[in-house]
Amino acid sequence: MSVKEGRVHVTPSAVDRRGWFERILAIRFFEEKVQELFMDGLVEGTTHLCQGQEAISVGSTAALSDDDYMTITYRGHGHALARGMPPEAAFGELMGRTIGCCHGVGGSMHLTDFSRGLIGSFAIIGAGLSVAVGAALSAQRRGDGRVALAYCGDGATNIGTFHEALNMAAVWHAPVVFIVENNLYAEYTPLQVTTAVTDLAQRGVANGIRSRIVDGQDVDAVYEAVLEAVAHARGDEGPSLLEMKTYRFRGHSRTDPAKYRSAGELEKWLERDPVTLLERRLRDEGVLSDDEAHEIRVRVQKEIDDAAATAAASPPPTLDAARAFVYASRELR
Amino acid sequence: MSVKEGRVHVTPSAVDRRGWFERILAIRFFEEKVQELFMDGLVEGTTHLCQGQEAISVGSTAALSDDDYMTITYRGHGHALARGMPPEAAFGELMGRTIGCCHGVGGSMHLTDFSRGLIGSFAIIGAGLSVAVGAALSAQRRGDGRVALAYCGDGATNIGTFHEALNMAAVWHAPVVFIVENNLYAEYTPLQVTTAVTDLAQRGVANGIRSRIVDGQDVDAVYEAVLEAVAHARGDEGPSLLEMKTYRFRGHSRTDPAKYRSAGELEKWLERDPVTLLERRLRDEGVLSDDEAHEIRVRVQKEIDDAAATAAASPPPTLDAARAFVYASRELR
Amino acid sequence: MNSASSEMSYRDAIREAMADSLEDDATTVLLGEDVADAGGVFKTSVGLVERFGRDRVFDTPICENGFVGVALGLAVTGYRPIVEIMFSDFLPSAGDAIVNELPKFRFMSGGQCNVPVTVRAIGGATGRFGTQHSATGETWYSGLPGLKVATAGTPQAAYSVLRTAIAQPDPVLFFEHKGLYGVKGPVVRSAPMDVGTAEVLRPGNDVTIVASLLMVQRALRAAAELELAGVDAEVIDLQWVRPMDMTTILDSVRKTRHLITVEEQVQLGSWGSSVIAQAAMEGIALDAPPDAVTLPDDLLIPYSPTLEDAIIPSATQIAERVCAIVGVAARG
Amino acid sequence: MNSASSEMSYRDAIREAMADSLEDDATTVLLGEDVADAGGVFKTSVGLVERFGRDRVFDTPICENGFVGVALGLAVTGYRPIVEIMFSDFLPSAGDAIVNELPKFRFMSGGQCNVPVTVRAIGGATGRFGTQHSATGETWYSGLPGLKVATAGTPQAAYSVLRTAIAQPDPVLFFEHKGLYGVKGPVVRSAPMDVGTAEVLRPGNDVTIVASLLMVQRALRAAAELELAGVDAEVIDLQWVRPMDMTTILDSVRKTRHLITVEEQVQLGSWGSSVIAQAAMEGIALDAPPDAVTLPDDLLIPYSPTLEDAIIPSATQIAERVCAIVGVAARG
Ligand SMILES: Cc1ncc(C[n+]2csc(CCOP(=O)(O)OP(=O)(O)O)c2C)c(N)n1
Ligand SMILES: Cc1ncc(C[n+]2csc(CCOP(=O)(O)OP(=O)(O)O)c2C)c(N)n1
Ligand SMILES: [Mg+2]
Ligand SMILES: [Mg+2]
Repeated sequence: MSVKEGRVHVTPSAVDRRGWFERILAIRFFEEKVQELFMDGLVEGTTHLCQGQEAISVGSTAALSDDDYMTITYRGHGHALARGMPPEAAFGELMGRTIGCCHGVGGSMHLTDFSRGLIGSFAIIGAGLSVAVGAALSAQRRGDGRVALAYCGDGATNIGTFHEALNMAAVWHAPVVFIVENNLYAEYTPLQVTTAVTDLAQRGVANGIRSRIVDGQDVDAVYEAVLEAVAHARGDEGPSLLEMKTYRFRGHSRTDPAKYRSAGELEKWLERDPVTLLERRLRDEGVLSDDEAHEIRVRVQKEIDDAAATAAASPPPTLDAARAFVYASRELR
Repeated sequence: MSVKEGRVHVTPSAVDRRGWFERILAIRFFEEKVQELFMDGLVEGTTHLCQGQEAISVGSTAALSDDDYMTITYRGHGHALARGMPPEAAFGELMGRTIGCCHGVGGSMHLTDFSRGLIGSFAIIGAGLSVAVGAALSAQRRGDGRVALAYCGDGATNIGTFHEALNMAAVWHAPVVFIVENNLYAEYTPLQVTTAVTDLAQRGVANGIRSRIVDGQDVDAVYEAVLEAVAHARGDEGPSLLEMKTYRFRGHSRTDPAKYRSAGELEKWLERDPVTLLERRLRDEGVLSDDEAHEIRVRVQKEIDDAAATAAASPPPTLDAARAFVYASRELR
Repeated sequence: MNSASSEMSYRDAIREAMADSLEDDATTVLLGEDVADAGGVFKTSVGLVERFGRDRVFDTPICENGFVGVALGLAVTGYRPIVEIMFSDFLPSAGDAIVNELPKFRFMSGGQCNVPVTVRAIGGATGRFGTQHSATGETWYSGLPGLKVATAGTPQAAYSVLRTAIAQPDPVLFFEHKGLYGVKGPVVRSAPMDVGTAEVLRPGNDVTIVASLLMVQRALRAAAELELAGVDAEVIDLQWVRPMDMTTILDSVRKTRHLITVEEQVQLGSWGSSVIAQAAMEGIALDAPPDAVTLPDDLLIPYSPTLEDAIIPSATQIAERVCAIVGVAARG
Repeated sequence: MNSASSEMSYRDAIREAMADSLEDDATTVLLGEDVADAGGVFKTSVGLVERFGRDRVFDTPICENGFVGVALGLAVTGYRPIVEIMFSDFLPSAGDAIVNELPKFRFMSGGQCNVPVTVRAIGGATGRFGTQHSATGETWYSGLPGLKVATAGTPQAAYSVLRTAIAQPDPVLFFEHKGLYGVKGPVVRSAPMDVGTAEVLRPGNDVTIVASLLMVQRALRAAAELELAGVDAEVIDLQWVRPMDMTTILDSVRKTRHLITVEEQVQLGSWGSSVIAQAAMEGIALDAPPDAVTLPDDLLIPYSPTLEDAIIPSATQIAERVCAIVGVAARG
């Protein structure tokens, strides 16, 4: 194993982990704000929130280098923010404004940001996985030590292209890490109604990929697992799949009251709220004082509110601007 | 386990197994004849022969009841003949004549025969698997005890829809048996170049399906394994996957000289020629005498030659006939 | 069957067409993502699993190609499946099953089987669903002999065209428009009809407007605007893209001597182009060149609500284009 | 680059366009099923892996949607992939990648990236490959803004259009025709050109024949037959379906006052319909109604050699249809 120098992260420092706390809070507050903005008619269409799953975004992106690649899904606000997208760029996109990361033509399901290695945000189930394999092959051919991280949901492991991506990654030894966020539901339908296996890590094994199950509510566990998988990929040791057991606290999308939950299920998972878990741990360890925690909450909430206001003040894109996005060549504009 | 009465076959009799020998010979001679017909310009386009893999067709169809369903592929001559399709109907199809099982509009890749439960013959990789699941669900809903058998190649286990079919079969507990004929190559490319695992049975496991590896050169072994899997499915115990290790003695299709083989590989497999293996075993067991074997060879060869001649005498279909196949409703004819 | 008309939303008409089909024929089944307990993402199958049971109304995993294949397997062994594709943008995910299997299956077998599968695809923009969730696509698959392709622009058509589709012995791709679900209108529970019939929704003498899906409603509103400008428009709901009712359309064109088509697709490869080409090939004399109102050819459907509204043809834009060809000034 | 012309088959022109592109730009890669060691099922990439190595020319598993996705990933991170789809009938197997990802990727990202992917699809009938291996399909995807769609009807076009396609910063779907691989002709190794240009292969004054792929060769033969009947046909190889060169085509139509399109697809949704519709919408005066020679609308492509030959338009049939519109008797 020849891990590229300076690439392996060490045990995260107290500073890092306080940063994680800020980030996880920012995501939580962002998502809550989105619900408000929906009520106010400032965000239209549909949106897929990630409350309950934020530890995965925060822990996994913390394990990456700045120039690594990521592909995410329609449920991608958390990943984009965790990767460092300014909240006004995310809000702007949800509101369809020029300040948005995709200048408002993408919308909630398409938070792409090439400047941060976030090379695609996919609204079609499973589509981003093979794209991540392609990005990983780029890095492999150049030998520049980058890796690609690809996220998908549990439901996505039933669509064929998921398996296609895994098989190609394994055959070509691509430096890619697949993260399956198993939140137990695909839209309104529980995992077991549509899925033959309970542990989705099994599906990595069937494609010759080392696979692990991870506690998706625990930022530290996520970080550790992804760090290891990323080092493995960077060291030319091949791809990994990490199944993160998690839960979404809200409905699938805006219009979903989530009546399909079994009694007590949500409550049980709320006890493992990733925000609370991290905060409690940092306090227990003395990394974060009560005052600090309070100060951070207030500050982050204000940042989110300000970002939403900034985004709302941005104009919508023009048709001419949108037209220029269709083709890169001059001929067809 | 509630196996429907009269459905479980017992140890095959000597008569049955002599029948298998006739059938395996018929397939072998048929495929050899096709090569001749190609040279003579009587068969055009492309064709995918199955010499070396005949034990799978013969052993597996022997384990079925008459009203069970099958879906096969472009490499399906053996399966169709083993299922009882008259050789003139198969030859006729390859020559594009009205006597063909699909009246000559299908061709070599499409030997469908609903009268024998052969409900589809697919030229697109993997496409028949989910169709078999659908047929199995029909049987399940009617409770009529039928099962569906779906064949595919090793290369087909890399296309997404393979996994989709397996997952659906498992989730719905469909009475279906998947047979993967692992002949080590997909067209001109060896398995390990494109496939992350060596034992494809692994891919059944990842979809919650009981899976087994079977010696695909041995008719008895194939029969026994399929019989067990079919009984399981009929008894409402769910789907199975059987990976049959096998080899094709000819190139992928008409134009392929098969130069990609490693040295000695073909020779090694020819030692396990399924026709010779069965013949030798039947002789060793005293089921077949030398004279009988000779008589059968001569007779079957003549049947094949006669069938080819009969087919060649049949006219091509008319455009009007073909037009009537497009839509079932009157309106569009 | 009740032949009296009742007021119903397009959404309810879809559900009732399925319910009546499920009721009439015990081999009819409905499958798709979230169609059972959840009643469909767009609530078009609410109550059906409770009424017809889990054997007949069932949820699938997310695997469009796979479950359309399953429908095919069910169809050729005695069932009559209705498959919901949640957004028509996911039809390409079932591309092989839709293009190579359903339409070709009967043909390749030499006519040995029928393939009574109805694929319902929910399409259309105006919902701010963004670039990957807003396509209609009714002509993408219309070049496939073996397939029938239908649409509905009114609650009545939602009922009767879908009912007809389900009754076919052949595969039908049926497009709904999510922007129409809330539209209400009178619905007669008609028995299955002939395929390939367009419907004249508003007779008129000055111009023939042929439209599909949401554009039907907008064309009707345009006709109301045009009336104020003294233009008497005939509005036709295309309904069947394959087979297409050229007789009704071209008879109308012969009468009005003006033709305009309106669809939520780009012009290249559109059904409108085929209608206009057919009129030209038949040498029908027009008083002005025909026109086609479509999506812009140089844009995809943007999320931004402002932009989405700008590119989907409005009633007023349709009326203006009609005025341009009939040669009167539009009244804004 | 060598600007002298050399005699070459269509197949070799395809290979040379790829070889020269691989040579010129080290980020160009080729992937697909059996393209490396086997040199492609139709032998269009023979020798390329030996010349450019396994990092740049590599075999994929059978998973069309997956490997087109991989090409997309390579493209947006610095590579310029060429993807071979062995039969264009397998494009639907890559449906999502072709319809929803490649064309929309740059747009949805707000112009953050280029998507220089060329998908080569090998299409066409006459090879007795049967219903699932004989489609061309050049208009199936032409309704997708964001994608460019190209074809080639001659060895020269095979070289220059493919070379141009590979050089694009945008995704291009390039159609070859397996019935043309053996056709020979002079080829100049031209540098990449502009997209969206049709080519006048034979100038003429009496009728404009626009054709694509194999039909280009048949249209040229038809023109030779027509010459004997005293008809001077202008033959245009369409080449780019999106963007389409309406200027060249309609200028020709204005000159000849007769228009006929020839393609190996059915008429509904065809590019021919769009050309005819455009001529009508621009009010171009013709001396006779235009015509479209296509595949029959009520048949799929049969295996039977007799039937396949009967339905694919022949040079003689094209000449007869031309005679019918220009009003002279065909000479058989
Ligand atoms: C090909 C395709 N089919 C269906 C959908 C509609 N859809 C959007 S999200 C979703 C559920 C996905 O579930 P999962 O993968 O578990 O991710 P989660 O939403 O739970 O994060 C479905 C079916 C889609 N976007 N793409
Ligand atoms: C979707 C699709 N892609 C590619 C092909 C072309 N093709 C035909 S056979 C074949 C190889 C299949 O290999 P395998 O599944 O191992 O079956 P075998 O031919 O060995 O029996 C390929 C790639 C196809 N028919 N369908
Ligand atoms: Mg989920
Ligand atoms: Mg094989």
